Order: sequence, then C-alpha cells, then structure tokens
Amino acid sequence: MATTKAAATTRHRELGLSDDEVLAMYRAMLLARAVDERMWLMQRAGKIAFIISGQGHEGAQVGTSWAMRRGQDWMAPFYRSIAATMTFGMSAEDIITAHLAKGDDVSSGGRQMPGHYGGAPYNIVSVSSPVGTQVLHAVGIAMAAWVRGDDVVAITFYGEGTSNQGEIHEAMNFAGVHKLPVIFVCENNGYAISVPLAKQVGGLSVAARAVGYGMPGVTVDGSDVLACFGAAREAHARARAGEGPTLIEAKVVRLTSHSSDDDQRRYRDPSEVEGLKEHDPLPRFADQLRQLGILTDPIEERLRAEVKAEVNEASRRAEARPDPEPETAAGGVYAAETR
Amino acid sequence: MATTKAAATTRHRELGLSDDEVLAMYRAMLLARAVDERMWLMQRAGKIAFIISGQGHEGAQVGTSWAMRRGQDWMAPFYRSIAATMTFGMSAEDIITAHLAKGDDVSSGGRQMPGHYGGAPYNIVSVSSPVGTQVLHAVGIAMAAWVRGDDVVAITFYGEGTSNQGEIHEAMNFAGVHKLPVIFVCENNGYAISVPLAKQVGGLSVAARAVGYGMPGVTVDGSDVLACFGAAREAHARARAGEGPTLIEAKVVRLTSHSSDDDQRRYRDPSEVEGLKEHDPLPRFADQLRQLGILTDPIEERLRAEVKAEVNEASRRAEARPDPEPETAAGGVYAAETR
Amino acid sequence: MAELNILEAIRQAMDEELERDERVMVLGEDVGKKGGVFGATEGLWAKYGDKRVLDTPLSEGLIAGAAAGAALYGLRPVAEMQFADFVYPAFNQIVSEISRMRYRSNGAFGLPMVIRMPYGGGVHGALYHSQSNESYFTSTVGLKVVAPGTPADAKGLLKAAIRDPDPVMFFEHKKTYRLFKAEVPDGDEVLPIGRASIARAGKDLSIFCYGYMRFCALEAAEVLAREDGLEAEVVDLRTLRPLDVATVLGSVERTGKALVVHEANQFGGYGAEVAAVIAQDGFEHLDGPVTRLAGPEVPAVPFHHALEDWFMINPSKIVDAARALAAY
Amino acid sequence: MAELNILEAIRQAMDEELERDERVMVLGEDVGKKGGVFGATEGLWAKYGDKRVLDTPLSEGLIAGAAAGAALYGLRPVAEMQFADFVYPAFNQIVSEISRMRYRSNGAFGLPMVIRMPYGGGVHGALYHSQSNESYFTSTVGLKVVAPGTPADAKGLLKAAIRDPDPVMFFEHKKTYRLFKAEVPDGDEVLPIGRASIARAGKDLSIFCYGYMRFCALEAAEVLAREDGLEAEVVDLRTLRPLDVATVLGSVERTGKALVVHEANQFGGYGAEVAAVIAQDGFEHLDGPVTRLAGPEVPAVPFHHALEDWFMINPSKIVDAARALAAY
Ligand SMILES: Cc1ncc(C[n+]2csc(CCOP(=O)(O)OP(=O)(O)O)c2C)c(N)n1
Ligand SMILES: Cc1ncc(C[n+]2csc(CCOP(=O)(O)OP(=O)(O)O)c2C)c(N)n1
Ligand SMILES: [Mg+2]
Ligand SMILES: [Mg+2]
Repeated sequence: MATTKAAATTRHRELGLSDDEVLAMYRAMLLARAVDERMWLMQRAGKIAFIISGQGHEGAQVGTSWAMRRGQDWMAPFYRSIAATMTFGMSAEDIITAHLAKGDDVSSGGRQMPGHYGGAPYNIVSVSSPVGTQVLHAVGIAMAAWVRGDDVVAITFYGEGTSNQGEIHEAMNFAGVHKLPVIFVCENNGYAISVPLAKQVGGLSVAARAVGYGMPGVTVDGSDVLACFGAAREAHARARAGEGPTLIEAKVVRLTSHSSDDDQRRYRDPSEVEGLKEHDPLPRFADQLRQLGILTDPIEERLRAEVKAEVNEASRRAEARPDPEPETAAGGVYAAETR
Repeated sequence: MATTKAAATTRHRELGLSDDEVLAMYRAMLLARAVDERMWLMQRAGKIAFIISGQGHEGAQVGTSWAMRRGQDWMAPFYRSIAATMTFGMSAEDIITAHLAKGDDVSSGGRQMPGHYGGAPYNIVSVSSPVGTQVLHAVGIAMAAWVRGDDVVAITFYGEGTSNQGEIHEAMNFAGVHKLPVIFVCENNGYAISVPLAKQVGGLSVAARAVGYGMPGVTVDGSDVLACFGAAREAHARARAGEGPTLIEAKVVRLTSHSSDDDQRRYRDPSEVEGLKEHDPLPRFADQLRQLGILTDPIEERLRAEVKAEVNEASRRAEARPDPEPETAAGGVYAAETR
Repeated sequence: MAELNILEAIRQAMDEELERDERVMVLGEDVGKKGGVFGATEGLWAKYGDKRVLDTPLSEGLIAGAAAGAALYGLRPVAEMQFADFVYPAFNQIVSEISRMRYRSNGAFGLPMVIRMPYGGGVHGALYHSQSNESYFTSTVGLKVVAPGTPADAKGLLKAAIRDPDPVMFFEHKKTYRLFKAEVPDGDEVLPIGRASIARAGKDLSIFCYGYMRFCALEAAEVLAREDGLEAEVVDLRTLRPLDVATVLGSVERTGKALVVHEANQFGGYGAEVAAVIAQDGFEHLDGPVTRLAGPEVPAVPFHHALEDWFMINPSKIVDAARALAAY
Repeated sequence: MAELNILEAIRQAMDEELERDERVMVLGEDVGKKGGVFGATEGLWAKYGDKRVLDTPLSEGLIAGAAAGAALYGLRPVAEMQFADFVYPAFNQIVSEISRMRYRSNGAFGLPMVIRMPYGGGVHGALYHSQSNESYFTSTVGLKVVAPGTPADAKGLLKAAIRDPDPVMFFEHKKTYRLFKAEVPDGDEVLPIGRASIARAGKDLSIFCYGYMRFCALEAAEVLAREDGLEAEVVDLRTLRPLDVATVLGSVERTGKALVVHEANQFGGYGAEVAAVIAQDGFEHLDGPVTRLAGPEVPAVPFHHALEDWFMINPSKIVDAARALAAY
C-alpha cells in the first residue's frame, strides 16, 4: 500500500502536475459528467431534443486536453467532446446553451444540433456531423502554423469507427510527411453505434496504424487520466520540437447508448453493459487521489457541491437566454460585407 | 557461380515454375515492353495522342499476375498495367487498339484515353483516371465472392502516390476486417508525377501500412520477377485459404517520364534517371535465365523475333480497325432495354 | 392489400427481393443487428444472415465502391447511406465510377445497384441530418434517381430499382417514413422507373413535386379548392432522372400554369431543370411564369425549431405561391 | 497594359498575391518544382519556397481540408485540383465543411480560400480530363463560383477570389489557357465577384455563356451578324454564383430572346438555373422560349476526336440554335 502510494505520488509529480492540478483535473471530470447527466435529464424533460454523451470518455478527454495551451493551441473536437471542450475553455453554460439551441449560443446560435461544439474565442473548431472531417482541419491548422513558423499545436478527437474514414488516412499521412505539430486522439469505445470494433477496425488496433505514417502510435487506458495526460504531454513536446505528430489511442467505454435516439440493448448484452462501470474514469481517478490523500471526503463533498451549483446556475442562465429569431436563419451564409 | 546457379535453379522450381514457364514469363515481359516502345513511336508519329508507360514495372506486373487464374480470378488494374493486363489475357492488339481509340476496342470503343484498359471477357475491370478508385472495386469483387462462397481472388494495382488516397484506406481496412480474398499490389516507383516518395508517403513504406489493417505487408524488389511471383503466389494461397488479403509493395523504377505529356528532366536529376537502368527488370531476368542455361542467344533471338512479329502484326491489324462513328457516342449510357 | 407506412413498404421490398433473388444483398452502417437507424432493415439480418445483410465499417466510400465491385461481379447490392447528408465521402465512387462504368466500358460493364438514402428535413436533424441533396445526382448522367412519396410507390419503385440493370439513387424522405399508412398492393408489384403520377387532377394550375412535398401539395390543393375554388393538379414526379417530360408537359398544356416545389434550396436545385424544360418546351401553353417554390438560400435546415419552421416548405407556403400564380 | 493569355494571367495573379500578402499560400499536386501540369504555378516555388508553394501528396480530400484548416487559422490558401475531374475525393470537405463553416458557426468562422480547377473539354482529355462539373458547386449554398473567359477577367477575378472572405471555386477552362492573348491592365486591378459582362451588345437575342463558350459565342455572333443580319448580345456571366440577375434580365428585356449555352450536359446543368430565372422573372419580356444549348446527355467527353467533336459545343452549333430561336 505504501509503495503504491509512493508510486502514485511520484506519477503525477513526475508528469509535472501539482496536487492542486490533479484535483482540478478531477473537478473538471466531475463537472463534465454533471453537465452531461443534467442534459440527459433535460432531454427526458423535453427541453433538449437530443443528446450524444461523453460519459466514460472524460478521462481521456480531460487528460489529453490538459496538455494543451488554452488560447494558443487549437482543438478540433467531435460530438462527444464535452469534457475536452470544457477543459479547453468552454463553460458549462456554453455547453448547455448549445444544447438548448439558444440564439446567442457561442457554438452556432442554435443552428446546429446538440453536440456540435465550437468556439472562435477558444480556438475550438466548429463541429459538424460527418465524422472525421475535423481531423483534416486540425492538420491544416498545424500546416499553417508550420508554414508561418508559429508555436502552435493542434489536437483533434474522433472515434475508432471514424478512424476508417478515408480523410483520416489522408490527414495522418500528410502530418507524417511534414512532421506537423498535431496530436490525433482516437477515443476507442469499442462501438460505432451498433457495430463493434471487430467489424470496424481490421487488425483491431488503431494505434498500429501510426507506423504506416511515420509517427508514434500510443495505446493508453482511457480511464487512466494521468496516462492520457502523460501521452499528450509527450506528444505536445514532440510537436513543439518539430518531431511531428503522434497518434494516441485511448481505450474508453461508452457508458450510455450511442445517443438519446439509440437503445444499446438492441445490440449489446446486458452483462457487457454492466461491466463497463468498472472502467468509469471518475471513480478510478477518485480512488487514486484518495490513496494519495489529495482527495478526502470533505474535499469530495465540496467539489460536488460546487459542481452542482455551477451546473444549476449554468442551466438556469442558459434557459433564460433568448431563442433565435426565425428570420436570423437567413443570415451568415456569406460574410456581411459581400453579397 | 555454381552455387548461384544452383540457388537460382532451386528458386523457380521451388516456386513451382517449370523452365518453360519462366521462359514464358520472360517472353511476356519482352512483349509488354515491345508494345510499350512501339506505342511511344506511334505517339511521336502522331498516331497515338498520349501514352502512359509501364516501362520498368514489367517485372512486378508479370510476376504478380502470373499467380492469378485467368478467367476465374479478377483484376482491377491501373494505367501502367500493360504487362499485367496482357498477362491476364489482353493481347498486344487489344492494347494498341485501345491506344488508337478504335471503334471496336475492347476496353472502351475509343471512348477512353490511352491507358484505360478493361475487358469484360478477361475479368479485367475498366480503368478510370481518378487514381485508386479501382482498389475498392477489387475489394467489392472479393466481398461478393466471399458472400457467395466462390473460389475467386481479386488482384489490384496502383502507385505509391495513390496509396495516400482515402479510398485505399477504406478498402484495405474492410478487406482486413473480413479477411477478403484480395491482393493489393502497390507499384512503388518513387514518384507521383513530380512529387517524390518522401513528400508522398509519411514513413516512406507503403507495406508498413498493412499491419494497421491486420494483414501482412510484403516489400519486394519489383525488378525481381520471381520474387514478385513468389509474393503473389503466397498471397493467392492465403486468400483462397480464407486467411485474408495481402499487401505487396513492389519497388520498381519509372524508366520514362510520367507520361508523354510530362518531361521528368524538369524535376529529376539526369544522374538519377541514368541510374534507373540498373533496375530494369528485363536484363535482370535475362541474366538470371542465362545463368541457368534456360535462356541462350538463339532462344533470345527467336523470342525477340516472335515478339517483333507479334507487335508488327498487332499494330497493323489495330490500325486497320474502323474508327468509331460519331453518333455512337450517344449510346451506352444506360442498358439498352431501359431508357 | 395491406396498409403500410413508407418505412414498412421499403423494408418489405428489400425482404421480398432478398428472398426472390440470391444475388441481392444489403450493406451499410448498422443495417445488421440494429436494423438500421430508422429500422428500414429490421429483421433482415436475422433472416438472411450477416453476409447478405452486412454491417460495414464507417466508410461511405467503401460502401459505394464495394457495392460497385459486387455489382461488377454480378450481385445486386442495395447499399444504405445512413443519411443522405453522409453520402459525400462516396461521391467520387458514385460520380466517377458508378455513373459512368457502363459508358466508359462501351456497354461491357453495367452496375445493377441501388443506393438508398434517407433525406429531407422537418425532423429536427439540423444541417447534417436534413439535407435534400438530390440535385447532385439528378444532374449526373448515368444515374437514375427515384424519390417516392407513397408506400405503394416506395415499394414498387424500390423493387424496380433493385432489378434495374443500372445504378439507382433511391431517396427516402425521413419525414414521410411514418407519416401515414396507405394501401400497398400484395404480391410482386413492380412500378416502372421514369413515370410521374398525377396525384390529384385539376385544371387551374399544376403543382410539380415529389417526396414529402407530395403530401404538402395535396394538403395545399385541398385548401385551394375549399377556399379559392381553384383546382390544382398535383403531379408527383416520383422519378427525378429520367424526368417524365410527357406527363409534365401534358399537365402544363391542360392548366397553363406551373408551380415547381421542392425542399432543397432553389438556386441550381432540381426544380430549375423542371422549370427550364417547361419554359422551353411548354412555352406556348404558358399563361404565367413558371414559378418555383423552394427552400431558402442557406446551406441546410438549421436546428432550433423556430429556424427549422422558417426553413421548411409547408402547405401554407404552397397555397400562397399557388394563389399568386393563379392570380397572374 | 500587357498582352497575356489566360494561363499567364492566372499565374501573374497568384504571383502578385503571394508577393502582396504573406498569408497567401498555394498548395496542390505538382504545383512546386514542376510548376503544375499546365504550368499555372511555374516559377512560384523558386520564388516563394516550398512551404508557401507546397506540393501535397496525391490526396484531394487533404488538399481541400488542409486548406480549410489553414483558412481557419487565418491564412489565405489557394488550392489547386489538378483537374476539375479529380475534385470528388474532396467533395465532402467542400460541401460539408467549406461551404457551410460560416453558417454553422453563426458567422464565427469564415473560410477565405480559393480552389482552382482546370475544367472543360476539347483538349483530348476524354471522360476524366474534360469535365465541366460546375453545377455541383453552383447549386451549393455558401460557395462562390467564378469562371472567367478572358485574361483580364481571369486575373482580376482570381485576385478578388483570393481576397474574398468566403470560399471561391475558380474554374479555368483548359482550352482557353493558351487560346488567345489579350490586354490585361497593369497593376493591382481587382474585379468584383458577382458581375456579368456584356461581351458584345446586340438587340435581337441574348446569348448567356461563360468560359470557353464566351469565345465560341462571340464567333457565332460574328457569323450571325454577317450572314443573317442578326445582332446577338453576348453576356459573359463570369461569376456563376452569385448570378448577376440584373444584367441577365436587363439583356432579356432588351432582346426578348434568351439562349443559354454551356458545355456540360443539359439536364440539371447550370443553364437550367439561368433559364429558370429568366422564365420566372423575365416572363413578360420573352418573345420566344428560353432555349438551352448544352453538351449531350452522356457522362462526359469521349476520347476519339470524332466522338469529342460530336460532343463539343462550337460556334456553328450556337449559330444554328440562335437562328432557330430568332426565327421563333
Ligand atoms: C460520414 C458519416 N457517416 C455516418 C454518420 C452517422 N454516425 C454518427 S456517429 C457514428 C458512429 C461513430 O462511431 P465512432 O467513430 O466509433 O465514435 P463513437 O460514436 O463511438 O464515439 C455514425 C455511424 C456520420 N455522422 N457521418
Ligand atoms: C484523384 C486523382 N488526382 C490526380 C490525378 C492526376 N494524376 C494522374 S497519375 C498521378 C500520379 C500517380 O502517382 P502514383 O500513384 O505514384 O503512380 P505512378 O504514376 O507513379 O505509377 C496524378 C497526380 C488523378 N489521375 N486522379
Ligand atoms: Mg466508437
Ligand atoms: Mg509512383
């Protein structure tokens, strides 16, 4: 026990994280989860039309995003990136506002479905639905930084089903050719809607593809937030040093159905679903922090209270925002100054 | 010397090839080269509008195609596949007729540019220009054979520049997932028009990508025809045994400019171009066969005379064929029985 | 006769064709065990096994390209794009390969295959689950394009599409899937591709439409009859390529006025072709300008219901346009 | 004033913009050392280095998508598709992403980028090096589409496209590249996107065209004037999206007769939109049916010169169509 504790202590410190920081990471995961859960409630209450959840992915998202520099680096997320976009700057209110499709929602002003995050102020590229397209944008951003000689790293997220889209291949190859400063994070939750890994990924490993592009491919346990942070931190350093891209495959679990439109009981055994909870990154991280004495009951209580208050406040404020005016739908196709 | 000879002897026999067969392979290469050279002459004479050459690729093409079963297996070739399509059934006359765009050309009736081979009677899928599209067709054919339980293997050919198209990724992954009976042959000649390998392929190895799809990736010297045959023979056996696809990367040389519209002196050093001749598969194979006593001066003379006569006859007959009638261009958009 | 909705009719057509012809296979994302995100393939996987009802990886280029390969081999694949909005990764295969395989091989290789695509808005799907992108395909020579608006048409035309020797893009309007039930003939009823149907006869003006717009146009025609005494002829085009020019011009000859309605944006939309044909070949019969009513010039349907309502064509917009044209 | 051909004008526009604005970069296949397969970027690699004039791998999806990313970052990428025929692997990026990034982000992210594409037939390029596929893009909301027909327009409009805050598809007709030289204003002359030009004034009928068709229409107009005493007005649309509706309708108002000409196939082609606009908004001025003259309904230009000639629109086909319309 003592050794474990020591080892664990060493671990976050060795990664350059203070006790406060790991606690902040834990809080970020709690907050993302709470926002996510709240939105399911709002969906059931008919306030939100649709939700596509990040539950189970928070460790991978917070861990990897924590290595990025807000306001300097760029992020091209996907529809499960609640925790990632929040780590990179979006607030709980931003997320909930987007789901309510309010007129002043920072992501799209109510134009896009829930899950389609984006934020120019945060360097977060607007999410679209066709999977994988954002990966090319991340590479393009990295290319632009490389052309201009800027100290900027791009990070992008996608699922293992998506890894089979042709655009991913084109993106990774180009990043490999020019050693562009970009980090690819594949959140492998074992399913693309109903289709399991074995029918999606020839060879079963996404990380194994990296070598074919001349970049390292790392597989990490996505419910181990520090492992994810460590992999991303290293990838970030490589990118900045001109050593090129990295592919991180984070093995995560999808704790919910694909989305509120799906029912995973149609294609997944109850026992399988039950077993997923073991891989929930939140209790795992909590346990680690408790072992280290960083997290205690009073701290946990305080954090949970803070998070609850934050989510309450965020949803209250989000709900109070104005709906978009119908006619506004006509605008913003082209820049204002042109026809 | 004696050892070399013995080793070489063993080699083709071990691959299950008789002396007559290796001589036939050599003749196939000679014929493809002769057809190719003749068409350059016809191009310069203004009879053919355009030529995109297979010179330097013949070893890889004849070697791999030799492992396929004519009339049973399928081939999805590309624009350099003169030797491959001829090995699989097309005649010198078919090839030259296509280049002359004659009305009864088996490939397209004069509708397509030179280099766009195809032949329903030979199970050769019609070539189009957008690179890489045929790879999905080969996979689809293999899928169909697998669905139907037929003993059929598909083989497809493409360049290393083309290996960076997204469709290739989608094709290889799917073949890997279902262990489809298909052989991917990437003829790596180091250039995609003017852009060298180092700016095309992250990681520099196409074969290295295979592991990411759960299939073996083999690199062979494409000017070593027997090595190519061996790799394809093994791949064919794997495919038939239900063990799935194989990626063969054949390192070849492009002895000509990209096409008759290109001038490689603009982007390639004269010394580099000069050095390519060393890798010409024809003299290499001839040397091997001579060492084995299979090829002798009289045999070589006979073969060359035969080939010359065949090409003369083929071009004479091809030139005599009728040009297409203009109005025929309107037909064949939909099946005759429908509007 | 059974009463079916459009979704059931489509499922039944696939079921019967899988049963009838062992060369038929279905492939796409989640079409197997899950039965498709809309349930169009429900039950087929259990019945025909996981090769003939094949879950593919998430790669639309693959779906189209592998279907093309299978069709070359002699099968009759029915590929599903999960949403029409996600067909673009397959665009190269569809346009470069599938549409012109027959032409480029001088008739040697035909591709008997179908690509089914749920399309259209009004289902809270926003920019990427609501597109009506038929015009990319209707302008592509070598394809046929079908867009049924009733259960009987859906079934009869899907069967025809599966048996057709050439590639057919089959557009299924999501909002119509469960919108209403109607009688579908029992047995093996195959409808010809390339024929429009007169959904309602009338003498005062012609409304040309397809898919969900058929439903809206019929509702609008009721209102026009009731409130204005105007008899609108509603022509359901059903097949968009080839267009049934004779039926279109015949209707214009009768009514003298043409209103072309679709949900996609107007500029360069499919309605432009219908309008242009009428303007050129029906010129002498026209008593008023060929009028188009189409979705607004924005990239696709926005999400918030107020924005979505703003976007969508509905019976009352059709009534307004018809009144203006009738008054010309 | 310098006398340039269209290829030189395009090269000069890129050169001057690369010089003027360091955010501008050029990317595509073989655009570097080789200078492009048509020579459009010749000399730029030597002058601006291999980052700002970047040879990409053979992946069109990448070219478009990376350009989009660079534009998000604040650069002004000018991407080249080696042939318009090879744009389809990039179609998903162009339609799903590039055309609607601004709209979907409610105006937060604009994409100032250009995609240059050599298009068109008559150059012995056959099915896959001859396509006129502009209609896929002209019907796509969120894009601008430009297709110049003269060296001065090519230069002035390419500069405008590079400076435009929104994505522009820039169509360069291959047959016009070296077809003729004409004066190009010296200096930084930027032409507005969205304005047609009257290439020749006339009173008897209007011919609407763009790209290489401008050249053919002007030749046809000469013949009509000389042999028939007909004064055709030739309107070069130059920008296909947005269409300069005012100029189009103004011309129809003057002449009463409209002939729309393009090289792509007719059904669903760009001309359908022009015809539909005229049919609806110019109805009262029409003295004859809006007439379209377009490429035949085959997938693309076949190779053999006899087949290619059969396919291509040329001055004499325009003369015939104009005579028939004038005689109406
Ligand atoms: C191009 C495209 N095809 C299909 C879809 C429909 N779709 C949405 S999510 C999804 C599965 C994605 O699986 P994966 O990449 O593993 O991510 P996950 O949802 O499991 O996190 C599919 C098929 C889509 N959005 N885009
Ligand atoms: C999709 C597409 N983009 C561009 C081209 C133009 N093009 C024809 S061949 C070629 C290079 C191909 O290189 P590689 O795959 O290495 O084959 P190689 O010609 O060297 O044998 C290019 C860019 C094309 N035919 N298709
Ligand atoms: Mg997944
Ligand atoms: Mg090559």
